[in-house]
Amino acid sequence: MPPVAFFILSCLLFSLGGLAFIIKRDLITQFMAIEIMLNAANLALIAAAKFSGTLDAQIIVFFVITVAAAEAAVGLAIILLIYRQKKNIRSEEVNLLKG
Amino acid sequence: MSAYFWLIPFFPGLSTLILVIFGRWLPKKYVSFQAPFAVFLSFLFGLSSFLSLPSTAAHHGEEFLSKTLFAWIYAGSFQVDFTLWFDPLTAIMVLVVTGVGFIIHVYSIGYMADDRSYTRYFSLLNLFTFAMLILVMAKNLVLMFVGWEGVGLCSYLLIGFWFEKHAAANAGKKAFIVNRIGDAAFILGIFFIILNLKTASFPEINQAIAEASLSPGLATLIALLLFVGATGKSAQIPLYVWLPDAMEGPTPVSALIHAATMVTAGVYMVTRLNHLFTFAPLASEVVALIGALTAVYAGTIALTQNDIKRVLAYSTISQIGYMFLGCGVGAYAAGMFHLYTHAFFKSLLFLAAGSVMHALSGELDMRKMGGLKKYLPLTYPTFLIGAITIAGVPFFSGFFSKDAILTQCFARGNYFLWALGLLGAIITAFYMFRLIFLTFHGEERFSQEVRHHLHESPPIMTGPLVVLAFFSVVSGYVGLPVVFGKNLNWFERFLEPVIKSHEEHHLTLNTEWMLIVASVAVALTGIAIAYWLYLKSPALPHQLVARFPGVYRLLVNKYYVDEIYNAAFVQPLVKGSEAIYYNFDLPVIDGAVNGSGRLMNFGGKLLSLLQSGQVRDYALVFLLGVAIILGLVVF
Amino acid sequence: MNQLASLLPLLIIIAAGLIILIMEAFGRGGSRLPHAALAVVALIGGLIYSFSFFGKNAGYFSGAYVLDDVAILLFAIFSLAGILVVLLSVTAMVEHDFNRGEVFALLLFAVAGLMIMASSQDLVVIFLGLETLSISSYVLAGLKKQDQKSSEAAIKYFLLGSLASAFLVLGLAFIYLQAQSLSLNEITHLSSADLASPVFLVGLCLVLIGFGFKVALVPFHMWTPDVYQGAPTPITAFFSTGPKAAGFVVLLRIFWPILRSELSPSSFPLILWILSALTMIVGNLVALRQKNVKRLLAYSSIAHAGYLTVAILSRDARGLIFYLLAYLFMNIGAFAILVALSSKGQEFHELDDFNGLSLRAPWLAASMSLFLFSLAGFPPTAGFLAKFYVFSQAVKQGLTSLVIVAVLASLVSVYYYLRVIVHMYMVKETPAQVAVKGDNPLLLLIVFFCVYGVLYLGLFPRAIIGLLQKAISSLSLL
Amino acid sequence: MAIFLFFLLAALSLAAVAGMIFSRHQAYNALLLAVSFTALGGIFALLDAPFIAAVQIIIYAGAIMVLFIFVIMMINLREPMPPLKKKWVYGLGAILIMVILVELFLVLRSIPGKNFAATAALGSVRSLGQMLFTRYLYPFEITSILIVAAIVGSLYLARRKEKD
Amino acid sequence: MTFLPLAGAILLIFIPKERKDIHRLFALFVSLLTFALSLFVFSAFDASRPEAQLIEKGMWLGYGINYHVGVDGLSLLLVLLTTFLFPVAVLSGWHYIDQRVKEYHIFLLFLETGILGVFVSLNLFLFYVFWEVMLIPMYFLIGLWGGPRRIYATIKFVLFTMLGSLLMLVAIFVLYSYYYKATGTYSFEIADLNRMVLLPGVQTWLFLAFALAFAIKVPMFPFHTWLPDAHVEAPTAGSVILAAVLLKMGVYGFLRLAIPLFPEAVARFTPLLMVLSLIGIIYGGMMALIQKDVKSLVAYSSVSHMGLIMLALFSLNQEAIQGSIIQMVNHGLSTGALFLIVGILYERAHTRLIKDYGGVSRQMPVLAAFFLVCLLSSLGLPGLNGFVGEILCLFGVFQANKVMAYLAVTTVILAAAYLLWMYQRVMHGPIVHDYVRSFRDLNLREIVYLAPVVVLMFWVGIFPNFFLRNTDASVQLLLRRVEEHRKVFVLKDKAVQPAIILPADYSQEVKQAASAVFSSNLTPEVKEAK
Repeated sequence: MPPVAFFILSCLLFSLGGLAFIIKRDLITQFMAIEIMLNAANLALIAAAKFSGTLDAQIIVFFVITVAAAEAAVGLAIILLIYRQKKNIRSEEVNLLKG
Repeated sequence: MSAYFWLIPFFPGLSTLILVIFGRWLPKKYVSFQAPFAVFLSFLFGLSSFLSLPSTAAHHGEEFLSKTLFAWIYAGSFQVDFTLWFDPLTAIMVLVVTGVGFIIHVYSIGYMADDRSYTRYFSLLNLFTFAMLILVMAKNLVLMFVGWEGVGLCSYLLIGFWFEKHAAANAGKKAFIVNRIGDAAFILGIFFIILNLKTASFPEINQAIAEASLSPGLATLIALLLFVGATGKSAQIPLYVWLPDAMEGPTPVSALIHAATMVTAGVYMVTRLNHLFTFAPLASEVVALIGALTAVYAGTIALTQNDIKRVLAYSTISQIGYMFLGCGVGAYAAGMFHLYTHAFFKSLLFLAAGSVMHALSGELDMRKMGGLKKYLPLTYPTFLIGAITIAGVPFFSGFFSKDAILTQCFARGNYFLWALGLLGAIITAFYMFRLIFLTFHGEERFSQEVRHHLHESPPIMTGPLVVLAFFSVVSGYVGLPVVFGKNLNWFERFLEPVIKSHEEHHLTLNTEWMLIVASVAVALTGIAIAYWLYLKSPALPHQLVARFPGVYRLLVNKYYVDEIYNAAFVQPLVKGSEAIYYNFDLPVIDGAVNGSGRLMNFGGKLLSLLQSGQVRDYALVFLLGVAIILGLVVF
Repeated sequence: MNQLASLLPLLIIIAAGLIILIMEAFGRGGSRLPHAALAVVALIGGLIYSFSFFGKNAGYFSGAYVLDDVAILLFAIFSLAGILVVLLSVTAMVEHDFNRGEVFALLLFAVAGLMIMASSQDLVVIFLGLETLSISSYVLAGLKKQDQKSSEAAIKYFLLGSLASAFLVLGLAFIYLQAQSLSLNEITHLSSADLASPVFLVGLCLVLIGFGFKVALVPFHMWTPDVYQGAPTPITAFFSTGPKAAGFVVLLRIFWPILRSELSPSSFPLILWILSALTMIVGNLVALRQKNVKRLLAYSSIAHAGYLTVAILSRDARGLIFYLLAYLFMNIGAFAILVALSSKGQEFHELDDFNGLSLRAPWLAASMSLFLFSLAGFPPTAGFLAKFYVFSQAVKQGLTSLVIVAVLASLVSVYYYLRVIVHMYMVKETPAQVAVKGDNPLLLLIVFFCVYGVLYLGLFPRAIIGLLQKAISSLSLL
Repeated sequence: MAIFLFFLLAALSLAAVAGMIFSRHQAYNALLLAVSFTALGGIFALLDAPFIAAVQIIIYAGAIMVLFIFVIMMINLREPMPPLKKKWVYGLGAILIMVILVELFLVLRSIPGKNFAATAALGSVRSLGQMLFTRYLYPFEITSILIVAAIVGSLYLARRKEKD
Repeated sequence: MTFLPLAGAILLIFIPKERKDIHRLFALFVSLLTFALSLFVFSAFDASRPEAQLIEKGMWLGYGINYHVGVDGLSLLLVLLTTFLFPVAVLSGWHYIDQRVKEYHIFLLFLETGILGVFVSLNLFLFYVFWEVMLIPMYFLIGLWGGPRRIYATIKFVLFTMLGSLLMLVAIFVLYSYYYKATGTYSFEIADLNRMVLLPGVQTWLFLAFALAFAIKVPMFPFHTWLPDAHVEAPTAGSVILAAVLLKMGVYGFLRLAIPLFPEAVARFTPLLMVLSLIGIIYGGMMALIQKDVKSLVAYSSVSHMGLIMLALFSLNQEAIQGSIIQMVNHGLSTGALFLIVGILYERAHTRLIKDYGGVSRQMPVLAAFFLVCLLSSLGLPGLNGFVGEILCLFGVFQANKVMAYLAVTTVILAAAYLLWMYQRVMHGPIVHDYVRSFRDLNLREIVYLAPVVVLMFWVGIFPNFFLRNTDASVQLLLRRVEEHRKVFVLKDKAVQPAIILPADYSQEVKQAASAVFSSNLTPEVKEAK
């Protein structure tokens, strides 16, 4: 396996995640898209670890997963909050603040 | 006393100060005393200084009375002191100014007696005297310019004395602005002199010219610039237009400022700088030509005017033209001589006219006068003397002075100018007597009401008339022409130290006689025509008007010069300024400023559209940024 | 033990946060003043303690924790911001429905995150600090649970912040790929070939984007106005000062060595140049249109990020830190005034609400004017000197064109700052019922303190400048 | 074998994400996401990161996605989304993503094509644990604050009624 | 002295705002005290020394930023003018300013500090700080107590001025960094920077930035639009200060900074600047002619007058520069006084439109007299102050460029035209509007503040040397400096260095220094020439 394949996959996933963020229209799926992007980045890190033969990157991934978990907790709480107020989670309807 | 000659201008100056500051609380009687008295003091000092002057040219080259009061403006090469001096030329002017001035002050006490701004009037009159004295006593051009502008200011204020009348306010403004045009040129002339001669002081200028440190071309330019200033002040073509309007001022003012003194400042200036003008023959010729043309031109306008003061005003313009003619041909003494005699007879005429107005409750239109001879027993003869003098009837002062100019003209070969002078003389004689006849003779054309109030003026006014009439008659005898004997022209000899000597132009006695006869004839002809037209057959003028309507209209409308100036200069300036203001200043310059602000605002508006409130749009912008930044790195 | 001692400032703050949580858990509600007092004491204590390390410039945990003088100064900025915001929150929390002890805990955690960011030479630690900060911030933005705007601010902040985090992590991966390490110490000692490799550059770009988001550089600024407007005002004050300072210090730590002229990859100065110029221009132009003062200040804070980027670009640590300090006082001061203009869950932050403020509350209006003048960069305020230092250094580094853009942009900013003053002083009072808390002593104290700071920094900053000068010499040691 | 596995897992994860883009139901989305994450975990394992792979599957695909599904169930939206008005946004987004992708690919060209360094058992739990508690002790401790903050925050936000 | 008004302002803050009269009296007292101090400065000033005197110096921020103040011949008169006019300004708003009296006086005193600071600063940084500081109180003065369009006017004023000064700030930075590169030390001291000779190309840009700032302030021709607006809307005291002192700061900037720092660039741009000034003279005059509003008329007349001052300044000769300094004082007095008078009229009629007046002289003879004197002073009547400056300016211009002088002389005519026309329409003619009949003549307070101005007008007009002599030495030094600076370029052939520093006493040593620095770059011809 050439290492570049992993990076290509990572970039593809990252881009798809970005695309999903743009296309999806509910907050929760948009958040999921971000999780995809984070995972893509994780993949790149793991590949880099393998590439360089060092472990540090794996530890970083460990931290990133922790962070992702924490973010998920907070993010979902915020989405719940929004749902309680609006009774939906449509991204477009979160637009009180603009201009 | 003559050591304190420099105090001369400060008497009226101090008086002005007192009147301006405390005038409100001063009783009228006191004012009536103080103002003329100050001028009288100046006169006394002037007289004593005059008497102490070296009486002949023997002292030629010696310093005259001179006093530097303080260093005035010192900046780099521009170094001017506040210096007054007293040389023969100044002496004559000082005596005329204070002498005539005093008489007119006295006259004013009567004339202005009922005016509510009595104090203001006298303070201005004093101020004028002060400024005029500075003008004539200044030892350098810059200080002279102070007086020059000062008298202009007083002229402005006094013309607009009755500022509630639009005409008066307008006339004052016009006088000042027109004068300013001349002054602008005058300033440039001064600059040229200082720049090239490193001095503004008259003796030094003369010396520098004697050393020929000025190229003739430059000298001509300077002389012409200064002369433009003179045309403004002395109401010559093309800047004479303010003087007729200036008659809106009180009549004594017209007499003092617009006849006797201020308007002749130009002549004084040219004479003062006669070295320069002599050095610039071309400029002198221009001076002479303008003088002669003005003499005739203004006379023609005077022919048809019906306003008594305007006739006199045009007559003044015309007479000053004569003075310039004299100066222009090099006969500075003659020019000054005419200035000196003119001061008496013209102020006499004005004061007498004032007396007439006084009698007729302010009426100015000659067509509403007539037959006043019997009502004004003192005014009439004095007026008549004035008219005779100005017309050039022999043995009156005007005759001597005018004849001196014409003779000199002839003697220096300027036959054309001489002819113009003669033409002017005939016109002068005509319109003066037209004035006399229309005013004092013939049928009475004034209304009943006016007749009711008709009265001779009080002695405080007629007194000055008599004095001036006396001087009008005798003042010519200080400068008798050669035909009456050699060395009788004391006036000319007195001025010799001041005036650059040049080769004598001797005419044979016969020629001189012939010239005298010619001018006498001319004067008498003019009078005769006036007599014929206005007393013998009063219908004739109307027929003449009917025959030459175009000419008449041209003359009555003063050649339309005011209108032309208005259309050529004033309106374009105002309209142009408005056009620039509304089409350039507001929309372009101001518009650029406001426009850039609006542009910013518009940019903000566009950018704030991006801020739609949609997370997706924010992400798009985010991605756009990423794309661009990565692109910068990758490519 | 030494390491532990050096961590004490951080530990004090975290411990205080935990204690507050315990107090909240077992407390019986009511006033949260004790919580606030504890927070303030902790912040002050941490600050004082950290200063005992001043001049030592020691690194611990192999560069993961670096208590150099710059870090200590930044601690000072964060602590001051924290203290002021805690006090501001005390004045506003009851009326605005976030009267909870967690607020202080979260604030303290956020401050801890800031400190972690500012005191590290390791990108991993910096990332974790950033996330600590971010997570606390998302919650803080949404503190007003009944307020849709607040929740909206939270979700927007959260979504876009996570997006930026993703880019940041990807960037870390790329950097790691090239450098095999995320320690700045090692990165800066890379060969120039490594530094110039596209992988590394892209990684760096992505990191720049991640932090650029936090400090609100255009075009990663879009969240800023919405979040600033929606978040509770004291929290906004915090957002606009603390994270901005930390973000810039991180950028400084990353780019200070990289932008050394002989090593500088050619495209980086250009990128920073463009970002800086865009940030200044966009921030100021859009601010022109704002009718809400809070939002206006948000845009103004974007613009200020642009000026600060100039300092990054000219490697001017002194100017940067001075600017951050000055910005702290003037911005928190301005937000304190905004806090004063809100009551009972309502915020009176429209421009028209400011009409005639100078008559209703002359002192507040005068202070607000001072803050605005300082933000606009008028002497003799701190804002002027800050701009002065930054711009003069930039010119010295040959960034004249950028400085010209900057001054023109700040000219635009003068317009909208003055507009607020116009409303306070020159427009007649509208009859609307705008309550002003002009008598809250705590608030007045905060305002006074900020006024003092703005003037002190503007007039007699010699001591501070000396301190800064000493501190930045530590940067070159590492 | 490894190549086959890689392509399988890569295709699976990409397909799952693509499916998520086109799917309309949030619960499906979450499930697809879990699939994708699991596949990624497999790839991690391929890359000598067994511990991370395990963490990925347990925490990410397991715990986090459960959280997601839990929230989705709570919300339980039935009504479909109204159609999007600004369709061009998709296009723009796609173009931008493409541009970024191309840029990233261009960068990846410079990665040498050689194989990975052959280090056995790179990601053993033991070595990871050792590093975590020595070199990365400080960041590890930081995560604890992070988690506390997240817990406190989500509790605060998600709690329905205030105590007072 | 500079900070006395500021101290006063700070004290004022603590006086309760209900005590309006105390505020007024106190502000008056402080400004008078400042004036007295400046008189002391005037008397202690040694006219024969060209350099700055009565220096105070202290460290401030370090890095060349010092507190360094003093007066020399260029600034002395302006300082005096400023301190003289502030009590007048305080008095002029005595009753008219009835709202926010306290703030008004605070800002006024604050403004005085700013302006004095600009004039006495010998450190560029300090100069800039004061330059900007002064905007704040002025902003409030116009914005709070101004007319209906005051907000537009005041913002325009501030933004416009800042546009220039911010670019100048950039130029200051550049200058500062050049100095650092040339010497390795930091300095903002104007004296130090003056010793630096920059390459012509560098000078050009820096000069343009400085010139823009100053030209806007002056204001020169295309940058003048803020002036009428600001003047029209400002309260009387604001207009007075604005016209009388603020505009002078621009000229002073040229004199103090732009010309000595960038003589080569000045030489290059002189034609352009002179043409702009000339346009300003005529343009301002023409615009003034047709204004309908008295204040904007006077404002445009300022444009015209300042044009003359600038024209003279760029003639760069002794007469012209001394003339422009004295003319600044004159313009300050006359225009300031005109605004005072307009203010007096406005207080009575609450209108500034010319057509709303007419025949006022009859009701207010004392005012008419004062008005007239000020007017005459403004149009340069000999015997009053305006003449002295005008004639020196014109003469200087005349020396430098005759054609310019010919055109500039038209100002004499135009000024008479627009001022007298305005005077006529306002003061003369019959009384058209009935309310004019109810006008009361000047009260004692108004006379008290107008009279000193008028006395000073006469004083300057009659004894100008009393003031002029103080400027002589400094102007000579300035011109010599410019000359010496430019000499360097004669010796210089495309030097590599962007800047060199001349030794302190370079007038003697300039040649050695220049040859030492540039010896390697000298072309053979130049060497021979030496």
